[in-house]
Amino acid sequence: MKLVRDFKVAGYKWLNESNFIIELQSAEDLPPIHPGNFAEIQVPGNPNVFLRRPFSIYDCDLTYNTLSFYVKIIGEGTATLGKLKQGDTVNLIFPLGNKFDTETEGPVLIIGGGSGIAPFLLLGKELKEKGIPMTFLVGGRTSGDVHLTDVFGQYGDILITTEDGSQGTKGMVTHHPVIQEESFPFKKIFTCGPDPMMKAIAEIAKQKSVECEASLENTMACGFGACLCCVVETTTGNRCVCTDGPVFNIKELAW
Amino acid sequence: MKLVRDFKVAGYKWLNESNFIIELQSAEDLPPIHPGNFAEIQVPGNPNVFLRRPFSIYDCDLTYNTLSFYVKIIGEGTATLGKLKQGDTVNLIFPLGNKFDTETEGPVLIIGGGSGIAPFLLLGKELKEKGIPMTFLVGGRTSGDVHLTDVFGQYGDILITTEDGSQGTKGMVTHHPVIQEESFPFKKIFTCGPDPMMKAIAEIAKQKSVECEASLENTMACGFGACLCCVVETTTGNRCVCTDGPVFNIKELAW
Amino acid sequence: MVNLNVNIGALKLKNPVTTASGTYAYGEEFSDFMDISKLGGIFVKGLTLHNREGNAYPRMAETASGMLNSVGLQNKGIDHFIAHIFPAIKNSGTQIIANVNGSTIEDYIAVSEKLNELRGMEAIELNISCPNVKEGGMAFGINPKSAREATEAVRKVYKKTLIVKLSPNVTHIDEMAKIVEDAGADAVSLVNTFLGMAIDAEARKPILSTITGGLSGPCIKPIALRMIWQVYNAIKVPVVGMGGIMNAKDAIEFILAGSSAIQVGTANFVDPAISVRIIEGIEEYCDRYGVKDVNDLTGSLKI
Amino acid sequence: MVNLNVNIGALKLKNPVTTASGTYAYGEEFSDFMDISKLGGIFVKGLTLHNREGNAYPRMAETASGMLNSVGLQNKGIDHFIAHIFPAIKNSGTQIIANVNGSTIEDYIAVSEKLNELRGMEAIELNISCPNVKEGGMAFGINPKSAREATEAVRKVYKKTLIVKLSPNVTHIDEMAKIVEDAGADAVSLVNTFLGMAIDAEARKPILSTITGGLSGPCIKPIALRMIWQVYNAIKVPVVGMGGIMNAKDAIEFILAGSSAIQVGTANFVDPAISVRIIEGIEEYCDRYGVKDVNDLTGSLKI
Ligand SMILES: Cc1cc2nc3c(=O)[nH]c(=O)nc-3n(C[C@H](O)[C@H](O)[C@H](O)COP(=O)(O)OP(=O)(O)OC[C@H]3O[C@@H](n4cnc5c(N)ncnc54)[C@H](O)[C@@H]3O)c2cc1C
Ligand SMILES: Cc1cc2nc3c(=O)[nH]c(=O)nc-3n(C[C@H](O)[C@H](O)[C@H](O)COP(=O)(O)OP(=O)(O)OC[C@H]3O[C@@H](n4cnc5c(N)ncnc54)[C@H](O)[C@@H]3O)c2cc1C
Ligand SMILES: Cc1cc2nc3c(=O)[nH]c(=O)nc-3n(C[C@H](O)[C@H](O)[C@H](O)COP(=O)(O)O)c2cc1C
Ligand SMILES: Cc1cc2nc3c(=O)[nH]c(=O)nc-3n(C[C@H](O)[C@H](O)[C@H](O)COP(=O)(O)O)c2cc1C
Ligand code: FES
Ligand code: FES
Repeated sequence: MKLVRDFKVAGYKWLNESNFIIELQSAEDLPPIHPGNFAEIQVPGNPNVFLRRPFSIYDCDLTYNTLSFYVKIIGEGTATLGKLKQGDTVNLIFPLGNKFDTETEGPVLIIGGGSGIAPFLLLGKELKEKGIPMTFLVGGRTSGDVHLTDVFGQYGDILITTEDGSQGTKGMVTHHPVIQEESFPFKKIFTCGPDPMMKAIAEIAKQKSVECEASLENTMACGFGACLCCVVETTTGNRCVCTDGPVFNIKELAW
Repeated sequence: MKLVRDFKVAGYKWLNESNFIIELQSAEDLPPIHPGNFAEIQVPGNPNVFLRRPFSIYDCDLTYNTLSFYVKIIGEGTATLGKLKQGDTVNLIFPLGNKFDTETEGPVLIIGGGSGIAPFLLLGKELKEKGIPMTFLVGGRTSGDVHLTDVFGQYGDILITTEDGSQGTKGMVTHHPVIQEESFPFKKIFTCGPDPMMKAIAEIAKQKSVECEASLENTMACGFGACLCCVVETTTGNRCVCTDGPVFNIKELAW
Repeated sequence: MVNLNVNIGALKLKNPVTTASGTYAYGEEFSDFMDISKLGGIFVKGLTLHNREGNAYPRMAETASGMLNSVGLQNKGIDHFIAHIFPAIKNSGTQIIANVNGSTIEDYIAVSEKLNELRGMEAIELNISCPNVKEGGMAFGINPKSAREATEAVRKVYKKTLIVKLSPNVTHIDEMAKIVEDAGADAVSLVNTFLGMAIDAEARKPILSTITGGLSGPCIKPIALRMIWQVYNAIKVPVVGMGGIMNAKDAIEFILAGSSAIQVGTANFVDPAISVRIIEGIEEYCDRYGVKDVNDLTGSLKI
Repeated sequence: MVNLNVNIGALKLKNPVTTASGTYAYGEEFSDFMDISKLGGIFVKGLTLHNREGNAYPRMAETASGMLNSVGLQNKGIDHFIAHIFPAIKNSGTQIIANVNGSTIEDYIAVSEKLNELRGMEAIELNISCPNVKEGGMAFGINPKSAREATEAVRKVYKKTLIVKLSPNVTHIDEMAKIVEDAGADAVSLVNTFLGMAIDAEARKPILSTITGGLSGPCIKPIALRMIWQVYNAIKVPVVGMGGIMNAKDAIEFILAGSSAIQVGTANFVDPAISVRIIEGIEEYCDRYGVKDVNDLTGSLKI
């Protein structure tokens, strides 16, 4: 059941000047939220933002009816979301999209680039509940792009790469020893981040014959299957990222 | 010298649920402000408001660099101006327009309808300084439309009409004895309010052969003579309310 | 009680509020958000003779008070629609109207023939105004001769209510309306999207894969209103108006300008339950002004 | 140092940023807000042969991300301009370009002849696209035959740079551009306003005294950009682009789409100092990307 509902801004946690977590609270109970789900947030009070903006659900608390979003400021909409005041009203359509498939044997590798780590907290929680061990591989341009390792550290190992070598291994996530080395103990990869990164990971997953799911981004007008703007090419033709995704098994993608 | 400048919201005074005074403060000194001048206020954070909104300058304080505006909520722009928070930034173009001509002998009658009283506080101050006695005649549909009589009472007598008779004389301002009676002690009339009201007053002023200035409203795109949208028909052709007005001697108007 | 029933040719709508083709998918996508049976009708996503994958990504760009799309009529083809989609939606309690597209006149005819046989669908909207396809589409709608030919050809094979959807990308929309009326249309609908373009200044590239796309949303409302007013004054058959309707006030404006029914498009993306609220708002407006029949409002602008 | 000089025919502009006719009056109205000598040029308020009072009030309606106007070319006539206005502004340190209007071809000729003699003015903009006059104006610009005739007639009498301002209210703007190029225009400018309409739902009346008016502002930007791109690819003479430019990023988009110079219009009302900031922003953009000459950006969109 998808809902359109007003939330109130409950608070912010700023990670640095361009990354923040915003917590929104609903007066009513929340429906079940699954790892991979996203919401379409209506950005209030900015004349230059007409359509809603899609964001992965970073965290949810069914006791207090809160949803949290990890937002990286890249334009007007995200900047405005960072400037609201506690108690301001924000309208959401949620929960949208499909979910990660956590039916897997043995350990998994979770690879996030930049704000691509957003959907992985809920994933981590579900995997932990199922007793599936996980390793997070987090990449950024520089150490300033690597956030929340303390939070994710509660669920599994944390491996880091930065392009400038300011933290962890120097290079892209795909250069990390965990991927480069012969031995690869993981049964499944989950990834979210820039397209080129996910494509490179998909390539590696194919070579290693390991299951891989990628959470895709796309420019969306609606977020719930009405406009057909958000397609990705799959082996069965163009499909909507907002309804058939955002999570796709890479075998389905025409990458 | 017209300026484009950021102000901060210093505070509100609400007169009732749809009328308020907003005080805006500038970090820099203000230029001279004359009775009748107005400002073009950019309404922040409302996607449905594209152009600035014109408002008479209700009050100004050159010590604290504040300008105040008396605003009646009638649509999106005025509603949004009523919802700002202290410290919010508001951009103004000011001072705009011409001014009332206070060169007059003897007592004056100042007639305001609804938010039409806005320009008359500064006028009252100037007249008082010059030692010219004044009487305010204020009209509204009902007593809820009559505001600030305490403030204006410091400058002269206050006469009131309401259409429903809930306060003062029942009827329109033009029905008030001060206008109806034979004896008319005033040398000049200043008026601001709905067009039909001002036209009726202009008619009376002509009959009584008394000077009369009216401050006109008009739909404005710019407020400073660039667009030619805000014309009024005068005896010398169409003229701009924003630059040739907003104050016109009724003799100039093709009413 | 206000009468909200309106007729578009022989098509009976329980109220003048319908949803625009391509913005409401096949209706079911909205059933979580609203009671779709309340709608006057649903114009479903554009149909073609054969399966179409649509255009490459990116297909969307946001603009000031609007958006560009270049979806390009992605759909699985008319046979799939008739076999699999229509049966699932035909009992949704509202009129379902197909939006018919083609690259050639033969395509239009073939699709319309099949829909003529389709029980439970009382009308089609002939889309001669899609700006997002290489062949056909808008090319038919901006040329008086081909607009006439397409309409006449479909009129011959389609016996139920034929609504022709006009392109706003023309000099004289009133003349185009007269031409399709003359060619047998039972009604016209307008406007389709305006051909527009968005550029990424940093990448120095067009944002859409197709360079240009169709502009919709409140940004186009003033032009759409003007066109509806012109067309209403030029023809006798009913006008179905759209273009940037975001709320009941907008819908009333379109009705006053001459629309017998209206379509809600891009607004569905911003607020997926807006169309029911527009119905309520129209009813409220009629109540407030003592209007007994919404049909009395159509074209009632005082000049 | 970036070269910002651009040439429009024989007209030399110190930078590509000019202000649009009817939105910048005669320039002086802005001197409190900005240094007008920094502008590439000022296209002054539309001129006619005789004094015109313009249309009745109301002349303006706000719309989503834009506005409608129906000013209707209020001005005191060409002789008054030459005798009283031009002398006061000709030394303002920027190019002053007249915007020439007429109800008949003879009007256009008469005004242009006078301006041909006017020392200190190097170019005119022939406005065959004003939607707010009963006779002439847009009627010339939406008809290929009369657009050609008007341009040819003025070309005969006007020897300096002739810029023809095109109406966007046409099916094929690229063809109109070719026609006026062929008829002797040294450049084209576009877009003028779109014919639109606004309605007061409560009063059930049009808001403008003229029922319809001209739509401008960011709402029209996507359509304007598309038209500029089409025209740039259709003709050889320079294109002066406008339509909803609000900031430097917008201006860059218009340049990338094919504009040699741009005009800032409605934005001047919202922020009267925006045009100088647009100049700075273009320079900054060029610096950032190592562009040595702004002319290299014109039409450089990567497809
Ligand atoms: C399913 C989904 C989940 C997402 N989850 C998150 C999340 O958890 N946290 C987060 O920070 N972001 C997330 N995003 C991305 C987020 O939606 C965009 O960053 C946001 O819409 C940008 O809005 P804006 O107004 O700030 O930027 P805009 O002004 O709209 O855009 C600025 C620039 O970024 C480009 N851009 C905008 N959106 C996208 C996009 N979706 N893909 C590629 N380029 C784009 C634009 O073309 C433009 O050049 C998600 C996107 C999707 C589709
Ligand atoms: C020189 C001048 C001085 C003014 N001073 C004051 C003042 O001191 N206090 C004050 O409260 N108001 C004043 N006004 C009026 C004020 O500008 C409008 O009320 C305001 O612009 C409305 O904005 P809005 O967005 O709330 O309403 P909108 O949504 O823009 O309009 C709501 C309705 O009101 C009508 N409307 C809007 N503006 C005007 C207008 N100017 N004249 C007639 N009808 C209009 C619209 O057509 C619409 O039907 C002044 C106007 C002018 C021109
Ligand atoms: C994403 C999208 C897809 C569309 N697809 C179609 C279509 O398949 N057939 C059609 O006739 N119109 C299509 N349209 C046009 C709309 O039906 C409508 O004419 C237009 O959007 C203007 O109305 P609006 O401003 O309310 O959206 C589409 C519009 C959008 C935004
Ligand atoms: C109030 C107003 C008056 C205008 N007057 C004229 C005019 O006299 N001559 C002309 O060629 N264009 C006129 N225009 C059109 C503008 O020059 C410009 O083409 C149009 O506004 C689009 O640009 P913009 O969206 O940046 O405003 C006028 C526009 C406005 C808003
Ligand atoms: S965003 Fe509209 S269908 Fe996916
Ligand atoms: S409002 Fe623009 S000239 Fe008066």
